[in-house]
Amino acid sequence: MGPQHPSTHGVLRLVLELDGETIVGAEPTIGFLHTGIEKTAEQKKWQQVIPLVERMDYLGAQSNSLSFCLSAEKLLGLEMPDRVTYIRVLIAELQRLNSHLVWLATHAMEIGAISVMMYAFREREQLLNLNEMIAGFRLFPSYIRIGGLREDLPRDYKKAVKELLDKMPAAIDNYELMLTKNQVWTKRTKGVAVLSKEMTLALGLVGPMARAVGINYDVRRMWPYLKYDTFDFVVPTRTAGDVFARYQVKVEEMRQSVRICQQALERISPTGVYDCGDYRVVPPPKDRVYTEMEALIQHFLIYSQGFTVLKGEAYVPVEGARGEHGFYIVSDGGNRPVRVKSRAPSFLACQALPHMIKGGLIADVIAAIGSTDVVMGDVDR
Amino acid sequence: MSAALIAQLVVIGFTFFMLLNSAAVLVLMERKVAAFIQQRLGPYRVGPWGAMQPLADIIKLMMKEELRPKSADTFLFYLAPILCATAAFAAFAVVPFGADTTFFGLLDEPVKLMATDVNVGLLVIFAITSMGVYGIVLAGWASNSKYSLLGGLRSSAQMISYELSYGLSLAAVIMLAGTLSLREVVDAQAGYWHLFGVLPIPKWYIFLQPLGFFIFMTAGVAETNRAPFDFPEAEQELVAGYHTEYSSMTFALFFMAEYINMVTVSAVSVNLFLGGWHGPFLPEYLGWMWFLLKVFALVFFYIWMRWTLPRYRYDHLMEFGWKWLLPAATLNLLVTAGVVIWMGW
Amino acid sequence: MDGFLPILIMIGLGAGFAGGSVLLSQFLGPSKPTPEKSAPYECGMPPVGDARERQSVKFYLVAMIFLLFDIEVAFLYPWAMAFRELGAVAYFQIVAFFALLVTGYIYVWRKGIFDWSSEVDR
Amino acid sequence: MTIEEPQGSILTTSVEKMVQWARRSAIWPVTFGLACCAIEMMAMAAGRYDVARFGAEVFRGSPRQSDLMIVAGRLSRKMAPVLRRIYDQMPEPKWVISMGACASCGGVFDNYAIVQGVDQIVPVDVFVPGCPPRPEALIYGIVQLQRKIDKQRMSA
Amino acid sequence: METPVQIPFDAQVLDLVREKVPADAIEPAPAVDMPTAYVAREHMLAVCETLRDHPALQFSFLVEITAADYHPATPRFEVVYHFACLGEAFAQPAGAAVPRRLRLKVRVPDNDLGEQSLPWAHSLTPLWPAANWLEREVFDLFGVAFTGHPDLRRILTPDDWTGYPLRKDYPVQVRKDAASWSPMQLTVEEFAANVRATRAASAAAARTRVDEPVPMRTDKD
Amino acid sequence: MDAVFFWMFAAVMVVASLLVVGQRNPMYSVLLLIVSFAALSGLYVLLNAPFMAVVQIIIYAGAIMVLFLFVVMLLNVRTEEDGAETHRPFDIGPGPRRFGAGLAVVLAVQLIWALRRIAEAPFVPAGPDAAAQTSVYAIGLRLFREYAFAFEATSVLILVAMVGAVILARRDPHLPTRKEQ
Amino acid sequence: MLPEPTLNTYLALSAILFSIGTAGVFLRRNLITILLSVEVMLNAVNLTFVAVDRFLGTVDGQIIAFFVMTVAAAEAAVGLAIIIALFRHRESLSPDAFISLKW
Repeated sequence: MGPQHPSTHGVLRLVLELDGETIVGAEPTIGFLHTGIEKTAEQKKWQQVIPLVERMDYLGAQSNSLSFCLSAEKLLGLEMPDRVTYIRVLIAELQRLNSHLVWLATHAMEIGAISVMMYAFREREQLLNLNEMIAGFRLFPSYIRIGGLREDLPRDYKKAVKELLDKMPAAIDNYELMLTKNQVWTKRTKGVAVLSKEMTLALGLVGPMARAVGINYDVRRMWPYLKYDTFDFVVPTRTAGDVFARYQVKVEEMRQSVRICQQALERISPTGVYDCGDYRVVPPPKDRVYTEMEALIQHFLIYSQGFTVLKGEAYVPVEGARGEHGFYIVSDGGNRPVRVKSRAPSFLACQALPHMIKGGLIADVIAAIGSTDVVMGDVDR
Repeated sequence: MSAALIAQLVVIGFTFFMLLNSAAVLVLMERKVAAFIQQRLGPYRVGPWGAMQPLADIIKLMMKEELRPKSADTFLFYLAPILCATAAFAAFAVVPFGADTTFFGLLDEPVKLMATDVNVGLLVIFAITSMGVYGIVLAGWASNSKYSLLGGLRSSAQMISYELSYGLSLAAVIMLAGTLSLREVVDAQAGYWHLFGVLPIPKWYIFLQPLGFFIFMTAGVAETNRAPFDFPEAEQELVAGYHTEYSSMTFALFFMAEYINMVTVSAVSVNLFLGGWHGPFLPEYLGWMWFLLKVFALVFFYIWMRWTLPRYRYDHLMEFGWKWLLPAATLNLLVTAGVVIWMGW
Repeated sequence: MDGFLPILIMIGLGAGFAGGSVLLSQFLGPSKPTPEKSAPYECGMPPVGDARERQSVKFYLVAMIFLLFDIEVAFLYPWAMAFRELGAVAYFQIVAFFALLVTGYIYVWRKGIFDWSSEVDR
Repeated sequence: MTIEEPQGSILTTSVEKMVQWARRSAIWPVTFGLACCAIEMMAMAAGRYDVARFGAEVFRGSPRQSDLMIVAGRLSRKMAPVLRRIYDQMPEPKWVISMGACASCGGVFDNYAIVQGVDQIVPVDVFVPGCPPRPEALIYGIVQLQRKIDKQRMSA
Repeated sequence: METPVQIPFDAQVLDLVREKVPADAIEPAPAVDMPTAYVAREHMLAVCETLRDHPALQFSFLVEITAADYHPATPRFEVVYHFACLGEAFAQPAGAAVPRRLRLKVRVPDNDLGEQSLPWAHSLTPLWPAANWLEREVFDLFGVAFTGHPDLRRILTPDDWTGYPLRKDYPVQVRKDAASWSPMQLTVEEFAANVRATRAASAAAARTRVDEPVPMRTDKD
Repeated sequence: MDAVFFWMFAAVMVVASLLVVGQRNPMYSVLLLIVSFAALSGLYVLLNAPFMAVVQIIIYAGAIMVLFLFVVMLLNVRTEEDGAETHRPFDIGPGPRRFGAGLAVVLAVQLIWALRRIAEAPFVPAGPDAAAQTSVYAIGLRLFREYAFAFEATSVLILVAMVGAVILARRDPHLPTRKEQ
Repeated sequence: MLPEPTLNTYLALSAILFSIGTAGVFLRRNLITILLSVEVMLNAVNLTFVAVDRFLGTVDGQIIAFFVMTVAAAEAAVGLAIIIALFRHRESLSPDAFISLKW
């Protein structure tokens, strides 16, 4: 059987060996979106890398920049004030919501429920509106920076978020109404593309994929960053390990994200700092730039040469929408990274595809690909 | 040429052009209803309310380059869509769409509002539908492409699987009506039952044959390859199924055939189960309005289903057809027969 | 049988329209064939091998069962027309007829012909 | 189609007008999403932007049935031949919209892996800038394409 | 901004690993984020096996394999491995270990087997199937060959690509002809052969159930 | 009017049947046979047997031929066996076959000759019993009364065919096919 | 004007068709075509039945033709199954390939 549709889920190509309609072998071919971001990042100054990494996993853009910033801040030894941390939590969870919505939309569309896609995109548009509020950019706001945030939250932002969050549970119920108990949907997803617990971890699959087989691993719980240990949320798990379990886990995660967002929203004080205040990394406030020579020079240096990062290496994982996501970065003490490497959950999910679909039908391939939620930008980088 | 003959020819021509138009109307309706369901606007730029959209589509397709893969079988490649479209048109020939009319006294003898009334009308529909399979099989075969071939085989296997239930649910209605002519089936549904002596219920067979109606509609959806049984066209798995290699007008013919088949199935089920042109408030000679209304209601239901339900997986689809629908249709038939014999309906 | 003439006319109209529009489109549309255009579509990959590989025998089995049941359906129509007159005897005739067919149906079911995803029969 | 004969000219121009109108009113894109821009392309089809208004919502899986290729996202060197082949398999008349900075000129990715501008591979009719462009921008691009089609003469 | 605290290597891990390999095979190298150590190239497989299977360690999650190129320096490359133990979430039947993370690095010199040879390291694919693609990626982008890898081919770049893009001496932009690409990364016959081999191997494994030692090859193939 | 249609259908039928036998591509053979059946169905209509006409289409053209078509597609036999016959579709091969073909011609000649000998027998014009003849109702009555036993026997035939075909067509999992040997 | 068809015309047509079918069975070396030829013969016979039926004004001929169709269907089902089974073993459709009773 020839190559699969390169335009189904990004530009993945699967060479399938079929026996009748059953798949006996599969060989994914990737790299059709290889962008060389890691190479390009080595040429950029630290802060300039952020827009690049956001374009890797283009559905979870801000979890990319978050994990990159966390790694860099680890190297720099920066501690964030609480307000920054909570805003980051809010942003990260909204991003997860966003990513899961797109996943639900495409997954449902590929199985044929086109209207679910339209509904999911409706809510997503509001999330993108929030992005626009903070940065004027729909997909890649580059709002999270090394050393804090780009600027303070805009006025009415919290109100807008709150409005959306109030709407979300009902919207999620609505999707579930169309899918969860739908005979057609359950038939197509239950018992499909099952992976065992051992195989899942051996293949390096974590995140929703692992939680769907009962591996109760969530970076937010096990190695809390951004003070996630102070938040009240549940890590949903299932044990079936099939497409339906992944669907359930992700839908439940959406609900939990809403909860976390609500808590974060309460904790964010109306006014306050939005960076760590270390002027070697963040530019000094404008009024000081205008009045003080040192501040002006510092401002100039940061924007012309960039800042330097201490020699060393760091890898700080975060829980992205698709699983553990992190950046391994190496610095030689200069103003540009020596090596930026993203741990891409999609890459490993892609690798696991043949194991999942072997013995299934061609139609299951689509359900399997959809459930892994691979983002080709993340796979090929 | 007698006036009756001319009237007959006029009716035939009218049927043909109405079918053509209904395909266009349905294309627009599908897009508008889809937009409505998905909280969009749908086409509105092309003509008033987007009304010219189908026309634009068809002219565009007509003016497009016709591609044919080099390895394809030329003759069969072009034959397949023509076969599909022809079968779609022909099936409507025995479907009545209104009561006999004299065109407001224009004619001496009333003319039947159908292309022809043969005494095996229902079987003709069944026969012509079964010929539609060839268009699809040949399209798949002639294209000589993997997607098309598998898509064609699957579509045809699906169609023949559901054809049985289709035929069996037809038989149940035949038993009740005691005729094979659709016009007589409709006439058998005139009038009312009076529940508790007062509440009038139209004598439609849907009330006697709810299961039969369900089976017929389901099989009809599968026959027309519509969602949720549109596996053969599932873009994600097989690109576009048997018509992957078709472009321009040949593709449009497949498209058109699908919509006309939809109309046919709806019209037949209206005639069989929903009392055809019979309905309250309107005089008999305006019965075609009821007919149109009912057909459009069913078509709307089709479209509604397509944009709401996910797609069946192929094996589920086959299993559903063989393991559920066929036994259900058989049982329905036997029970109906028993009731008719022993309870004397 | 004049009743069938309109069906023939309808077939003629349909075929004429379909054939005519295909011809017209051939005539009207531009035509710039290239080798790429006339290759089968494989999602942007060069095609590999001949498409007409052998297909699953399941399709045959389904068509075969369809054929045999189709005969049953065909027998049903005369029966459905006449069974009021024929009465209970005919009912039991058809039940006996069905019973044998159902035996075959159960056999085929047990053999897994309807289980499209099963591993056997390829 | 010459202008000398007035009658023929009127006929041909009105036919031509009609064809142009039909072509621009029914632009069916081929589903060809590459990267981030593909997500915005999907958003364009979804409720808020609803490209269906222009009759261009029929995304076809097969290039044989489509008129427009929206190159949505960065084009890697590995993908380039695939893109070219799909373009080649589309029937005439066909158009290409290059969506986003990466497709148009390589964008921020001026490196070894990315083709610096999809116009090196296929002829592009409309470039839509942005990284990624907003759906409105893409719809504007489609409207521009419609204008372009209006001006195109029918090939005799 | 203070200098970040360097995290020392875990003593327990160190002791347990040193039971299996010579003491000088593992050399702690403090880092800011997690315990880090250099491991001698020859002993990497043995170390990893201990890490994965020892009941007190249970580093059953291979997080990441990557490499870094420190061009003028020698040894030029470092292959970096991240491991994690998930504690209760994924424990051996006997009981769970403490959840923790670990980074191991292997120094890989360039051209140590002659002028044209690739730098090499041992493949972890026999231990973690996840390593398969990760190592292919490192091979593709850095040209580090992994001995014992079942299927070492390019993965991200086209099959006929020359050079290893993420090496420091590789230019960021190369003007290349976009069409320089062959249709399939492997032929149909090769693919079928692969599938057959996998099937035969799994059938053989099912028959014998003998854990054969992982074949170690010192020279690259 | 009927005569025109008769000769038209008859011509189509004969030509299509000839081509069925003469075609090298089994795909076309099958399709031509469908054409032939359609013409036959037309003849049935002319013969006042509309029920037979539709059943001819439903069973013969719509089901049996689908089966043939599927088999042709499944086995993927594009043209006849390689070798001599690709050049000579009517290979008058070894003795018995040649003899058989000769007999077929003799049969045709003989039958037509015999038919010429008996008197012309024009059809009685459609009389009062013609309506009964065309009605499915009449067929049903007679089928389930006089032919009741034959009808029941048919079901046995169908059952046997079903079981037999399933047994034959299913691949015996224990036997390797030639390809794998 | 074309001559009105009589019973004899139908019978002659049937004879011609039957001969075509017979010739096909003997001449062709493709099992599928041979089966198709058999179908042609069966249909020729059916035509006879229906024509005589029309001549006699009864429905018995139609019923017999109906039974013939049933037999033809059963024959096609089993015959094609045999062809599939044979093809699996010999990769050939020529009857000459199957000369031994056992393989």
